[in-house]
Amino acid sequence: MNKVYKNASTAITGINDGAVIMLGGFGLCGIPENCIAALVSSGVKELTCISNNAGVDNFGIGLMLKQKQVKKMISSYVGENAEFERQLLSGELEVELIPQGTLATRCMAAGYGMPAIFTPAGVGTEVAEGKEIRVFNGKEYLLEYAFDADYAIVKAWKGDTDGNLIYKDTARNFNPLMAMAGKVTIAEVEELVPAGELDPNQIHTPGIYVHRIFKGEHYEKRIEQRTVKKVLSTL
Amino acid sequence: MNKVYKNASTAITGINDGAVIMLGGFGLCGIPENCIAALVSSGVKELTCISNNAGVDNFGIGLMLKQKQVKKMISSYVGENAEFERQLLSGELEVELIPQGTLATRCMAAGYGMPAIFTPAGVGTEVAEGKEIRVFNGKEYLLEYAFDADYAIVKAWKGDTDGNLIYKDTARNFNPLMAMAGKVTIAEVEELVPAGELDPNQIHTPGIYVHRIFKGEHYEKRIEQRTVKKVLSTL
Amino acid sequence: MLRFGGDNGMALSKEQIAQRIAQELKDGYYVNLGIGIPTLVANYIPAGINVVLQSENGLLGMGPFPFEGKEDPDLINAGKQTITTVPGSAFFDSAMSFGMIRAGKVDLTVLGAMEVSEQGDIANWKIPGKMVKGMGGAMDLVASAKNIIVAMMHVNPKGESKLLPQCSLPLTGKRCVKKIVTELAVVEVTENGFKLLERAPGVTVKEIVEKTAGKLIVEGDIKEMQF
Amino acid sequence: MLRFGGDNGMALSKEQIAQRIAQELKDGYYVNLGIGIPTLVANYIPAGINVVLQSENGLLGMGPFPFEGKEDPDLINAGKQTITTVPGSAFFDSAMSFGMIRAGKVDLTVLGAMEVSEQGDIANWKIPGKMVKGMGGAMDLVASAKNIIVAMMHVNPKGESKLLPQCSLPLTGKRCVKKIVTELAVVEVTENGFKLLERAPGVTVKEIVEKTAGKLIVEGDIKEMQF
Repeated sequence: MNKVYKNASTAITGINDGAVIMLGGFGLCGIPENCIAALVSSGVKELTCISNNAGVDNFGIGLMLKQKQVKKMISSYVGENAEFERQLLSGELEVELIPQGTLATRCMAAGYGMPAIFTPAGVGTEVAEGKEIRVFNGKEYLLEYAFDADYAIVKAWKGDTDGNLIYKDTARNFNPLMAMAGKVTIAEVEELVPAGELDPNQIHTPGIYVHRIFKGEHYEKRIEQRTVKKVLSTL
Repeated sequence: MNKVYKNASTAITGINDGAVIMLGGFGLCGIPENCIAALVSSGVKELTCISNNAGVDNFGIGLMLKQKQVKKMISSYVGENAEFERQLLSGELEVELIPQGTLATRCMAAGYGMPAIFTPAGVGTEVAEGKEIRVFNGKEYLLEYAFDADYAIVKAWKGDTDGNLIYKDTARNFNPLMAMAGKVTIAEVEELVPAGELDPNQIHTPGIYVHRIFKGEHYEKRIEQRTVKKVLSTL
Repeated sequence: MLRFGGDNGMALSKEQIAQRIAQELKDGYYVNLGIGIPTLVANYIPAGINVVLQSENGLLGMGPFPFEGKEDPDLINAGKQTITTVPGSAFFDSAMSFGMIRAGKVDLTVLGAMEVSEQGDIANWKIPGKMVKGMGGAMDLVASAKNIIVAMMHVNPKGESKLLPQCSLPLTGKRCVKKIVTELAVVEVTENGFKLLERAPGVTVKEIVEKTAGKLIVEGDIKEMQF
Repeated sequence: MLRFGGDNGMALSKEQIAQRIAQELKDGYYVNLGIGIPTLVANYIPAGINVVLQSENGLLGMGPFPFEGKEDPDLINAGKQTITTVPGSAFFDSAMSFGMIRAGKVDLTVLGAMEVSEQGDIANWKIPGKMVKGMGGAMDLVASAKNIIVAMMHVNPKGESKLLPQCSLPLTGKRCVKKIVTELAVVEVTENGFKLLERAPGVTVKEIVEKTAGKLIVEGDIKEMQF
């Protein structure tokens, strides 16, 4: 069975209006740039996007927001995006804010076949409203459900033709979790090698979780907060 | 803060009679041989051991059983051990059998600060007796609790002085999960290198989970079921 | 390649049971094979079909046994046998291994059984009065797998049917078995009980009916298995 | 190294708040530093003390900002700033990152706040009527951390105390803050309310009492902070 796709536009086949999709990345770090561009080109709309952030005005998921392709964002932090704010305040866009660890763990739960998890994050806050609270060892936890996503779109550093993935540095972030969580998982990689060339001990996402893979192109890898030693001498 | 210990006998300091300890390994693969030998020498007793298996008669946890150091085994499979069977039938030894995936996930839950998890394993069987059952999406799950272990003892392939660990092949098994789950985690490694020599992208167990580390010696790595192509031609 | 043999005259050999189960494989399947007859399935993967074997102790891409002298104690399968890997393999910990099993990522699970009920319940881990060695990963597998095929003998050494109205032994899992392949027959588990799909070459429907204690639906002409 | 300054005359500068918090570090601590003043704590780690910085986007062993031209877009902190690593670092996914936070493996968490109540409740993510950007990892951190120190100004720009009987803003977490370091004081959160531990050099107890809206316990002689 061939998992290798030619490019992003063929790999996103089947993502239709109204789909629930996960997108890996933290800020603009480790985002699936090629698939986002292909989704923008495809014109698909009414999407529910599960992603830690919503990109910036002219990059990342921000590009999809500009085209009004997103109906709902499920994120932990959505700042740094004027168009996002405009759509939100005008009621065009729905947002569900979720603590970052809860977001990550709800992805993992889906990939691990666990229907729900317990976390203390949000206890005593508005995040807990309407949620089941349970006490273990004297501490309160919220019951949070595994995500149910049609597609997961992730970006890895290296991948092989069997779908095994390796991430680089903090570009790993949510990618391995979402890779496990999609009914269909699409991976774009900087380097695509034949099966057998990656060290089996170094695989972060085993190929069983990955249904489609392609070699991405022209990675821009925009930096959101460029900080260098010249700016602040010690840290 | 120094995490590096000289050898197994110093690294197991503080494991006293009645302790609850986790021991990594699957069968005899990836077991902490040095620490087991040190525990045998120490004469500590009344231990509760959480380990997928109980070793064989003359190796692994079997060595501790022979010295009657174990009060209770919590395992998924305890065959291949005549002394084990004798102690069990005579009532000297208590055994709690747990499905293998439940065992693994209860370790992970401890390391991930999740007080309990849901799993379908054991629903409708005697494993479910007395346990809370909950239905999600029409399927029944058991509520299973995170383990609470005083010490976790694991074996890794490579480690560094900050406690970062890398495992080899299927010797990984329960080791990374137990490494996360111990209040005190002791790691023995085949190769111990200065911090900075391991690739940070390849670390399986980040050092934050590891409190003590030492270079193990004289690994025997006994094979339980030696199977070679001469025996069976195709598989 | 039709081979007759085995203990029951015209019935299938263990190898043939494995060979018949191998016909259920589809290209791209991720498969978990239990100890015993299920392990033999790997020997009969049809040409043109690529499957990836999962070993629940933490490996995708299990290969054949190693050549003598090439055994690696760090590389074993769930039966604790020394093995090898194929290109594209990946190692992971036991939580991820059972995570992918629970999440239904494994397409087919083949395992042995002592008893199967007409509801699809399975018993294969415990015999009251005998030393209990444990369930290992069997309860996780049967509770989670999308498609479970049982490979077993139709009757036990005492001649008693292993396909029962209700299991008499402690259960490993409930309502999970989809299909059973024995030395005599291929049987599907349906909502209305066992259903006979195929019979071993030369084995009569009458013999299968006699050796099946649970309700067995026999509809129309029952074809012989093809090899 | 005693430096006076900051907006409030004798009060501490932001750097001095960070410097005072750095005195709470112990050798071997794993520490998560939030955005703003907390980030500055890394500049004042006492000699002989080794701490490992955790960044919740998936890194243990965060180092200084890179030299110009050495920025790597794949290597950022939770504030999305380009960073470096120190020897002994490790990368991991966001689930493991918050897993270790929930499991209490992070010894100290330092973060900013808009309000803290005398019960240790904290509000730092949402202002009704303003665009809500989200809680990021703050709710996970405050719900799980063993030891949370808040770094903030004692009063807000309108001159209102940020140490309150009850938070007026939506909470980030309940009963979690252990200590507060402001430009005026070090305050502990006790079962009986805020307790004044230290005052900034030259700042009077009277000023601190006036600027603390919540119950403030003042017992005996309140020492000046030492730098």
